[in-house]
Amino acid sequence: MSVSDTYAKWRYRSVPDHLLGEVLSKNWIDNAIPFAFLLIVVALFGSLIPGFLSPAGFSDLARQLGEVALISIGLGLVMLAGGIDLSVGSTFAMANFVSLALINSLGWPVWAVVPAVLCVGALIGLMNGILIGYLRLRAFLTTLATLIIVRAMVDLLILSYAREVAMSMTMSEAWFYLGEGFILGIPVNFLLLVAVAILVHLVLSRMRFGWHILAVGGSRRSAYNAGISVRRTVCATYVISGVMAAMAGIFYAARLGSVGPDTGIGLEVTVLTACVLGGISLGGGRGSVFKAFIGTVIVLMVTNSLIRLNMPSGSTPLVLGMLLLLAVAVDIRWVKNRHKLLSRVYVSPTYFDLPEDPSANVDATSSYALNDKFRDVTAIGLGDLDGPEDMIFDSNDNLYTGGRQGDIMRFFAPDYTRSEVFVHLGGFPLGLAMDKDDNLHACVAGMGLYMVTPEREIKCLSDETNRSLFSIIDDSRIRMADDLDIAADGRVYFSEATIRYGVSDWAVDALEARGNGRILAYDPKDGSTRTVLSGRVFPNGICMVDDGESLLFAETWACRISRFWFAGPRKGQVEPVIEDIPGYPDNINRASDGTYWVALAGMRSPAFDLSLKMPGFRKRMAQRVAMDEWLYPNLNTGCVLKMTLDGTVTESLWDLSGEAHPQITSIREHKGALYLGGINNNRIGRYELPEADQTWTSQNEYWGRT
Amino acid sequence: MKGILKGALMALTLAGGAAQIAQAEQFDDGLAPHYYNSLKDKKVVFLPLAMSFDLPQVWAEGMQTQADRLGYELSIRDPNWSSDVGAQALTTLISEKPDLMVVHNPDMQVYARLLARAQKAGIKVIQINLKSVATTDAYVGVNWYEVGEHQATMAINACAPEAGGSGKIAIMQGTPTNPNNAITMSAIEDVLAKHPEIEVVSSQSADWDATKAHSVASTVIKQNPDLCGYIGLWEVMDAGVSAAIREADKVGEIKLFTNGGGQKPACDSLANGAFTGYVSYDAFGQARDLTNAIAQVMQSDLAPGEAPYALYTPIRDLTKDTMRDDSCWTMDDVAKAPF
Amino acid sequence: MSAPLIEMQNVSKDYRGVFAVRNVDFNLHAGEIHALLGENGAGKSTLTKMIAGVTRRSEGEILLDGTSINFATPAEALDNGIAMVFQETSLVPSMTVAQNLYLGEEKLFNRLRGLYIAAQQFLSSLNFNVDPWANVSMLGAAQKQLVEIARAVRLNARVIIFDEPTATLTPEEKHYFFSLIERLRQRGVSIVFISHALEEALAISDRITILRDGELVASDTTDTFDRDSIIGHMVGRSLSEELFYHKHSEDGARQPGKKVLSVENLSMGSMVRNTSFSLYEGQVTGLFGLIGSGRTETAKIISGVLKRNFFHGGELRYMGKSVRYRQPHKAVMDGIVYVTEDRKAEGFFDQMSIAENIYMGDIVTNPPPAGLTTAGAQQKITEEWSKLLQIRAINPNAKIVELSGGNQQKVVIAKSLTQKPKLVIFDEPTRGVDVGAIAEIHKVIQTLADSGIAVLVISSYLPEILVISDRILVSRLGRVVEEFSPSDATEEKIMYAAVH
Amino acid sequence: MTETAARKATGPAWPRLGLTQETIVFFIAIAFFAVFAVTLPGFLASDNLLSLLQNVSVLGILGVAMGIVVIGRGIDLAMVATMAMSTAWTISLMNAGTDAVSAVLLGLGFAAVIGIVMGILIAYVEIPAIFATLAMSTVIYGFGRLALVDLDVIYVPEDADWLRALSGSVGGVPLPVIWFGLVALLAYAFLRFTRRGRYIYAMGDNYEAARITGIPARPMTVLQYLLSSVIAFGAGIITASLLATVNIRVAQSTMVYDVILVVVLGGIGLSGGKGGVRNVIVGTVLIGILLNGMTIMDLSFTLQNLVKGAVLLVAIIVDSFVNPRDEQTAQQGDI
Repeated sequence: MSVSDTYAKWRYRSVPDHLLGEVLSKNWIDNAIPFAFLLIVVALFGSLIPGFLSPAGFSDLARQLGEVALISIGLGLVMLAGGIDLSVGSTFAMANFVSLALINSLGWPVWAVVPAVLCVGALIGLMNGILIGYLRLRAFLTTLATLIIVRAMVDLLILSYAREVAMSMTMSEAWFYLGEGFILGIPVNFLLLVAVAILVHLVLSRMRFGWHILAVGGSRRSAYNAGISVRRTVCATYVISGVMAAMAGIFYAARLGSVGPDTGIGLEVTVLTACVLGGISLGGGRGSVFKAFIGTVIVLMVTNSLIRLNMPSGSTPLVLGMLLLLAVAVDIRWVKNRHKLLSRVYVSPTYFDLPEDPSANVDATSSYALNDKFRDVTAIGLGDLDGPEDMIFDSNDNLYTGGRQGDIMRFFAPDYTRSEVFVHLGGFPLGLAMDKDDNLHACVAGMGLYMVTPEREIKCLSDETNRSLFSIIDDSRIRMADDLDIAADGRVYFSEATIRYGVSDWAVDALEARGNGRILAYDPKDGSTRTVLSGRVFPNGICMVDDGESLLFAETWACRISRFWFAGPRKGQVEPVIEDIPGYPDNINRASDGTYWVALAGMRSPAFDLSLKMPGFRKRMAQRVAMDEWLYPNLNTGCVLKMTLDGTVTESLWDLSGEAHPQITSIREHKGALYLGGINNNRIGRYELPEADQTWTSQNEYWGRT
Repeated sequence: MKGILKGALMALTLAGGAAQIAQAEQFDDGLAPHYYNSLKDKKVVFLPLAMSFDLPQVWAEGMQTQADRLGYELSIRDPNWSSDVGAQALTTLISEKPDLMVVHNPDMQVYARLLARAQKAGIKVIQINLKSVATTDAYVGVNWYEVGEHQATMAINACAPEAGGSGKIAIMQGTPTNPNNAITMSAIEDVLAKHPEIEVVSSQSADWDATKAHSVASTVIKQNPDLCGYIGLWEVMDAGVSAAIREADKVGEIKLFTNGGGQKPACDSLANGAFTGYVSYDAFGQARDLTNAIAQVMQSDLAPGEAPYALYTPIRDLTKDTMRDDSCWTMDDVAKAPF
Repeated sequence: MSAPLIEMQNVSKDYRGVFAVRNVDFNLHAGEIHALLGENGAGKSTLTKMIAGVTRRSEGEILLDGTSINFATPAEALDNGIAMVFQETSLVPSMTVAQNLYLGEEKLFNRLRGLYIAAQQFLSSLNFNVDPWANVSMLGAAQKQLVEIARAVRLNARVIIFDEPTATLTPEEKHYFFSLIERLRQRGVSIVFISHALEEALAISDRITILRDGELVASDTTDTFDRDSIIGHMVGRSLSEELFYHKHSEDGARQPGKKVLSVENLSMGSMVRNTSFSLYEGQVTGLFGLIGSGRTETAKIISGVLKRNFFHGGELRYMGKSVRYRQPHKAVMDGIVYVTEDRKAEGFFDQMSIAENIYMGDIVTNPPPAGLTTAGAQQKITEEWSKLLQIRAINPNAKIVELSGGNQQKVVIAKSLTQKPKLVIFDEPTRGVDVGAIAEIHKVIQTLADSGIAVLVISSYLPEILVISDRILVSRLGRVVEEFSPSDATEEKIMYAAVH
Repeated sequence: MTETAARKATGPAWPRLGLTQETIVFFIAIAFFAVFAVTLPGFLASDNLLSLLQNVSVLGILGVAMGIVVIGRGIDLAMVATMAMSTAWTISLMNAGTDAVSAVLLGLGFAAVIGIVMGILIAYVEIPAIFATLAMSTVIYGFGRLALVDLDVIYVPEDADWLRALSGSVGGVPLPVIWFGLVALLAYAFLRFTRRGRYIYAMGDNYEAARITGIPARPMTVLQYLLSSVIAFGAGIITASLLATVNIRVAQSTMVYDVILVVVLGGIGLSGGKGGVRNVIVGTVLIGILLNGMTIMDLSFTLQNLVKGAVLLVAIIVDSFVNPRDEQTAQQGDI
């Protein structure tokens, strides 16, 4: 092995390149930029200010966050729905004044003050909401007007009542608790903030109302056409924003007890800065609670820290402004390029060293010697079929096969000239199997594992497996169920070729040569599905071994067939059976003489084999060359092998001319004939096996029928 | 130079105890070591409204001089006019535990609770120029009510019909909700109530902004051709009023009475007739009061807030006639003065 | 036939006195595929939008199962089993496919994983290859259309209205789509199918209704129509000449002149990949490709609207020298103009008059003396080009938005041609243009080529490409993959190259 | 196809005789004027009317600058900060003994640099104008506070007579009004008669179309912000001359909202491409009449704010009824 090979091997084994693409395809990655900013800010000030990360420092920040972040979340919601609320600062001031007036001058109890003030906030929000949502005024100008109006009202109130409010002081313990209390050392209002944040997050990500907000912000017209009440949704966001600002105002009032005239002045700019720094886009649709929160933390940290550093007063706005510019500039680049970057890095080839191709130097006596046995293969359903990847027989010898259109076709015995659409499943049925009661099981690409009873009743057996803990891709879904076989105890073992690609682009998986596939087991007893073996290279054909505790499976791009024990003393072990197949093994099925048929979907080529050792080359190819010019494994001409359980290949059958049956992805021996399927074919091939047992059927043997 | 001496003298008489100590620094007279030790290596924090105007700059300059002399560490937290930021800075300070805080209140309540908390946490607190409802170790600054009284009296004296005026005056307020504005106004109203012959034709507010003051004043002046006097509540804002008077070509005819910290431009304005009367609360003198209060509070072994006291700044009415060369100070004077 | 499911009686819709639909009787039976045809602006969309609750009728009656309806919102229509798939895709780009699929129908609280898996099941069962986890903004036009279709199907509506559903689909996707609506019909769903592609309508519909200028001109079973009669009804006269303007040299294509532009290995993200081709003077080069095949992006890179990759972005040689335009300004000054496919979004200035629009093009390349604009120059240049392009407007100072699609397109073309270009790129020049104006626009294109200008015409309409090009390029997956001369190009060959 | 048919087909026609916001505001202004003239003694006095104009002339000048930017579909929230800091620097340089010409040139240069930086951020870095200018306004203030001036209020030096002369009067007309008129006239000519003026309309109307038409959109964007910053500097100098002081706290005040108010009230839509200098004048005059009338009525500053907010609200509500925005055509992100 050359040095560069060793390096490539080491490099691609140790660095999980594929994670980058997977992370980038996640929606939460949008939070990465603001989060990085936060880390930078914390690191910077943490090193500059002693005691910055102390509990006391945290508690001070948390107390303030419990006010400002509430408003940020409110404004964030408004921005998500495509609006803007400049009036939050005034609402905040109004709430502050009203709370103090109620509790100090009028002596209301706390439990009455809080809802009353929230109502005031809601009312101001409602005013905005009606004007902007229902009368469809422009948000910027309208809330600018309410900012001025509400501020003027606050000033008038202060002018008339400030003295009264200031002179009397409440002694309510509950009130002070709101402003100064702790639970487990954490400020009360911060806990409330966390609760609100979680609630709003849940609403946004999972609940109807949250989706409506996202939809209205993302595209007003689409939301309207989808039957969403745009006006109500827009209005509601302003009401929420008003309530949030009022809530913050209550905490502020409880903390400081001041009706000062400059309360909340310029707050809208602070909060807007926070939201934008967090990455909530103006104009709607993009953003999250987390972003609003992070943005607020950054703004407050910067403001407080610069003051603590005895910086002259110009520095805070200077730094905040620069930070805002930087954040927006980075965010714009990010939004523009994330998609591009994703498309560049998602395909992430790795190093794979295939054993030498045994057919490269064969002589006529080798079991891989070319022959033309398939020249006389006859065609079934020529032209009616579109992609019969696999076929299966029921106990009445009728033949079933799938097709690209999502139909399961039934060809009637004995001559298979008559056919009907058995059922329409949708998707692309790939692997088929029959249980002992003639229930047809099908692996459907994109959909999972399905069962069709003889009465044509369709049942979805499995479309979800267990989510593994450390996978970035949500691997609970089943995208590419490929082939299956049914164990004696009724459990269905099926392969999922790859979790990284879907029906339309599964071939790209070949470029990666990574173990992206897995084997799943469906247990009919409790209807559950578990992943039993993962990290395999495009696992494809599955075939039970007679011992009842193991199965054979083919890994297509790895050109090998392995045996997996799912029960018994060797449970969980995998042992290779053949590792140097000259082509790409697809389905495996039993033969009448106790051996196994293996379909090779295509033959290896030296060029592609070599490229597997050059991941960098494949990566560059995927990035720069048009998709249809990529180097793929050859999947045009293949053959059928016969092998024994110990891995000896005894025979191979070829179609040299490529006319009778161009591509073979599956084989099925049934009553002395070999049936051939192909994923790109428009027919099923039938090849007579004169020396085979003319009554043998796989099902009968397997299920012990005669 | 005389001004400085006079200011210093005033401060000395007000804080008699401190004056004695200052003279006796060479030997242990029973107080000197205590005096020096009580301030050496202490942490003093100044929380102004903002550092960008004359008053805090003078005070800070004074404190810095004193800090250099006595070896305490002075740091300044500048919230730049935001009471929210100021409150937050104060909160942070409470957990940082300096020895003394000098706080310039934006209004009477916003810091009140925090100041009480700070004292409870063992931090001594001096408030300056506006006292909050919470009482702390010391208050140094103006009695705004007095300022209002002086201004109103000056205006009445100039504009009353018996003095030959039309009896019509206008008032230019800052932010009406601002407490020093409110207190000053109530003083003015109280005084004017006793003088029914004076008519207030306009009492507008301009948010401490000279531009707004200018446009309001120019309208008022055009509306009231026989206006006699204008009372303004802050010299900076009143630059707008004086510009309006100048534009209307009524300099001297309309008399402008304002207040401020007594920096040089005020005297210039008096000299060129832009201001007719000026109530000065002498920020320079306040700086001396403040530094003395610091020394005094720090020497006290009592718990914070146990023996509060106040040093109300003596105020001075200046006019073109009563003004002398040393009536106003410059930053240079402050920098050169001992504290 | 049974009683119609939906019956529109004498329905009209006007916008401030201007009728979009006038006195139309239209009915839809259960389980039929009903094609609705007409020129742009004939009122097809308005008519169906009244059924779907997007707009309200001004006059007349709409009966659903014999009871009068007047839906105020799409939500109400959906409740009554009427769903509409919109032409202007009505998905929320910032949300995922699954969220869009369930939008408006979502539960109060949604379990995300179950929802996404259900979405995947559903999409796969229709053979639509769309990842439910993907954000809609990342999808191509065809995939968006598929999601829209899936959404309408998912609602289990009794009536589904498809507004130009196939415009962006590949042949394979169309195939799946047609088998889907066939299955829907078998389930008894009624389908209204608005289309531009007459052949499609003829092939799959049971009945055809044709609108013209907001009025119904014909409605009958499909077998009573043929292509010519449909066109006759659509334009209101039997076309004495062909729909398209032919090159006058019937004997063959124009020969290439000097090479104006050569494109080598141009790449931009995943949209354009290593594409190479050349353009010549005095020739119309047709560029055919399905939507999403990177043809518009290629054109925009040439004209500086988009930027190619910084590294490995390939090479552009214009008039023999290598160029890299970062902004269209430079390209326009060099004589490359791009006539957009989306004239509303990037073609004209909708608050300006016709004259101002045209003059705007002129002042860019021919700065007026001292930089001062004059009304006289504006009038002169407008008159000149209005005559040349037969822009029909009452008054050149009318707002451009008052014009029909064809005249708007002519204004956009005039604006570009005032700039004295050497290379003109027309992107879908006749999209949304009235049938009558198509030939006129084609004529302009030919005249340009005759005068020695290099012309590139992008179109996804095969007959158009075949009839106007001297040379045909086909693009697929971001690359020009094939070149044909018009004499040996056929629709089948071109389509094959564009797909496989 | 005839043109009528075409129009029918394209649906709703442009409102031809409809009231525009400009006319609505104009009528509101007239109404206020009439009411004040009748009810307020002295309101109609030519002295008062001139002072009315003078009081809003700086606002008007800023409005013209903002108008130019808004027509080009931008917004300049940093305008007031630019005005305050560049003027403050000029004045403090003069206080420090720099000669007047270089002080003014430095201040002007500072304003120009700000404008160019904003233009670059918006045009080249592609930061949305509202963010870029919002952030720039705090950056300018912070930078100025940190590096250029350390006092909120800077007094114009005693000997700067030329500066004071800028706000004198000519033939009874206050100079600021004439400056406003001059700026408005120049802006009008620029927008109306020059190629670049048309570019600004085109860019505001349809930015993509403008780019594709070959308009040098990026340099033009820079030009817009350059213009607005330079005009803002001029407005600042006039203010300084009027008041003999510069107050930099105005940079953090809500004054920029007032400027937007004037522009939008006059009917220049924030979505760009619409309106002109006339709209700014109408908006400015309305605000002027209101402020003047209320001052005469001796309404408090707070109450005046309330009325101002209410009038703005009424104006946009009335506009929304007269020119309804279709839910369907309401632009995304059109805030």
